[in-house]
Amino acid sequence: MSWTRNEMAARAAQELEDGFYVNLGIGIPTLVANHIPDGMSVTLQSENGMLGMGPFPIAGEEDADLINAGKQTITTLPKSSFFDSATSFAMIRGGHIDLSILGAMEVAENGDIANWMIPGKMVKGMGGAMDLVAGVKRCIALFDHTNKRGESKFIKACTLPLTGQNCIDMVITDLGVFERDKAHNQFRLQELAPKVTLDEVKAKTEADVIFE
Amino acid sequence: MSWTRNEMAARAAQELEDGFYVNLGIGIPTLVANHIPDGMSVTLQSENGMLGMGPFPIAGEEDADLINAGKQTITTLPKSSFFDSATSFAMIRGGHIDLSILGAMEVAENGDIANWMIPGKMVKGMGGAMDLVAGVKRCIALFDHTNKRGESKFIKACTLPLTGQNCIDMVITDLGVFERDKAHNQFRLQELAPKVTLDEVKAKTEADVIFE
Amino acid sequence: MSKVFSTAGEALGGLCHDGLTIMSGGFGLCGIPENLIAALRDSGASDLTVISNNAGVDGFGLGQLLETRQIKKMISSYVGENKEFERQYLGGELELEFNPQGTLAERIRAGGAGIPGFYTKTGVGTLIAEGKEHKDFEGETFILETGLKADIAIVKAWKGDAEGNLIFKATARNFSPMMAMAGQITVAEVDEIVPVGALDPNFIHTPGIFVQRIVEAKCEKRIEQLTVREA
Amino acid sequence: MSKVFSTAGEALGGLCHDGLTIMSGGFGLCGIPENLIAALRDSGASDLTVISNNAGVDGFGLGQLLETRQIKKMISSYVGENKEFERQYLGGELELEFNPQGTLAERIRAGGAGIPGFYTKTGVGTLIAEGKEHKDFEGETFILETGLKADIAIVKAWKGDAEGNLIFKATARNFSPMMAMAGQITVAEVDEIVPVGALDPNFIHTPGIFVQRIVEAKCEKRIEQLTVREA
Repeated sequence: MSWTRNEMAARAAQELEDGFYVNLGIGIPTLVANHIPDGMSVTLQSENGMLGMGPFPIAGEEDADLINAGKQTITTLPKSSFFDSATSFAMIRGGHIDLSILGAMEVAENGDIANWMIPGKMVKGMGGAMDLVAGVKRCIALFDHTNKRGESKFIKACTLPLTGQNCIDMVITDLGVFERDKAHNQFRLQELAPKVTLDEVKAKTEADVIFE
Repeated sequence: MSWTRNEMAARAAQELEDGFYVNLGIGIPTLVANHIPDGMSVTLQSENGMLGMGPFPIAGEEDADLINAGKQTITTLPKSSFFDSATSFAMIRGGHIDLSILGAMEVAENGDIANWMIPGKMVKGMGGAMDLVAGVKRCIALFDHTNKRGESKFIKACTLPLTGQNCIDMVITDLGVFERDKAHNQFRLQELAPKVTLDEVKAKTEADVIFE
Repeated sequence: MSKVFSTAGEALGGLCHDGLTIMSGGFGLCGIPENLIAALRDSGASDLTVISNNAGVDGFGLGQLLETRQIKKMISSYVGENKEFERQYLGGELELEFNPQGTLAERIRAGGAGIPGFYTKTGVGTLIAEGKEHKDFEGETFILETGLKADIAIVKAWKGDAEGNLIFKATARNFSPMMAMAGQITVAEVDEIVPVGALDPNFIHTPGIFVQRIVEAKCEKRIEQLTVREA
Repeated sequence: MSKVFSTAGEALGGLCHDGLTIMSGGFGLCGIPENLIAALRDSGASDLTVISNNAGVDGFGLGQLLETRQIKKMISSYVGENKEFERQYLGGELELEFNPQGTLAERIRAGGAGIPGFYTKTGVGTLIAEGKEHKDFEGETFILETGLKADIAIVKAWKGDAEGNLIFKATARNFSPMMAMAGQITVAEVDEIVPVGALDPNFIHTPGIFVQRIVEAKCEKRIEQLTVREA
């Protein structure tokens, strides 16, 4: 059985460490916040200008002046701080954020990622994604291994316009976990989802990955 | 009679306008603050991180955490704000300060100024002077027309290392006032101190200045 | 020479002309200068270049200026919430320049701080880097981005005083402090104008030097994604 | 993994080595991390490059590290208050790099913000511009300045909490917020550690992400130029 979205998020949460400052992208990455281990102190950054993002508010307690980067209403925690966008991206670009977990349309075997634009379709914009992949210390891409047509999204070279080059350190899909091996400059299969076979993941992976 | 230091400061204060944000250098320029016309709102910036500098404190009310760029104890005003050095010099470099009044060792006829370094002597540093002359909208140099040996300090070309080039808009000395004529790119005598003769100021000015 | 105006329309009085470059604060609909945007629409000024992280939604925020075709070009990082924007853009009626969000924020700060250009690694190897100068620092490649300025910056703050000192609330701060620095003329609308001296000088986000005009105005403050949890 | 330490010496524990680059906050003696400077002296680490706007006075502040010859090089904008500094510099025992004050502040901010270089007009046509890349933007000439980082940044704040959030008082803020960003490890000494949640999130000057260690310590706070007026 491949992992569900929630299981993928739970697996990604295992990459968190105590004291980490983390930026979570929109979509599946947002779910990672639900799996932070008890007793572990992880501070979530929202790139619109907040550290220490709290949970969604109880109905009636929402504040239009307090949203996350997905424009959802949120709350503060005792440790929270607010700042302007220049300071927020100084944190990101300056390498102060320990971990970014973000979605992807394609990830290439060299660590390139594409997740912002499909030529011919209306382009909404990259938002903060290019800053995050370029600046954050460690980037994990969290995405379904194949697209709706069954084609691999973990490929030899990105076909879509890049969000960043050579910046993804780990890939987590519904089929397994792939860690970038710095020495070989290549991804290596680290873990398979339950009941997913090596043959299946090999068949669905276009990227040249170390499987042994 | 040439102007005293205090009269020079008073004359410089005539260049202030209502609503101006002003940075005053150390020495004679500091005295300008004593001559701000009643009813005129002028906000003094201190480049160590303050707008709305108030007067010196009453003895016993000094605060070691509240000083000006000359390291003197000062006070706040109701309109005051504090900020960091990067923001302070964003104001200066970004052209937000209307007027800077500063001392000079030499000013040249092309608007160059030297006021930070004498080769062979111990150099204390330029502090914020280079930023001020490069960034502030209008710069007035306030200095004695001649040095102790009677030599002109308003000269053809600076002999000392520059603080900034082509940046002085007005010269006020103990002998008179010289406004930079933008059209001719040349200083023009605008006003003589009482009982100072045209011949005297001509004799003491090495710079090629328009006197008529 | 008071900085205080009675209405948003008066606060923009004499400033609005065709062809201006306008910066408008806010992230999504959070912290947008609602009343000044509406006043800008009412001014009729057109052929505007608007620098703003987003483009509002249909009929609200900058969406109002899109409906009236007053905007010629947007410089933004994300414009996904606006159908009219999409229609005009796909129809070739609207120019669009995308900037990575952090690059946009830093370009605006740079413009206000007298910095005409800076190097960043954001966007290296992407479409964003095309045509831009590349330069290596300590073996890594960066691209040159330029400072951005505006004829007018319009921002929304929480409280302000007659000196133009501003404080912002929560994440409504976002781009506004930098835009206030980068506007030739900066106009602020605030929830509340307080007496000079009421704001603690240690905690002023935008010193008055960056604000030329200020108006107290009531904001609707729409929420784009109301998201709640079980009590 | 607590950020809170009991003494300045413990707060620097394990960090001090010969040859480090250290940023030290303060303007004159205002806002200097007195206790951390003393602890750095006690560590005996030498061959230090120190980035600080000033160099303290004889026997106090960074003057303490000059007396013990622990400083190899200073990067500053003004060093006029220190005879021992002058003696070592004129004797060729101390390297010195002058930066215009605003350039120094911006270089430190840039280092912390991931910006390896930026252009400024400050210093064009002066000794400061020699050997630096010149570039024209819109007909005006600017010089390239580079970002500065440090192995350790030591700063003094007013209040802080266990998360590392800091607020500063009055003009004691000066260079410290940027240095906190530019230090690989930033250590803050504060007048008072307050409980997490006691600082208003709207008014935190330095978010905790920039501060790795924090210690409460009493400062002497010497005044360099006591200047008063008649009551």
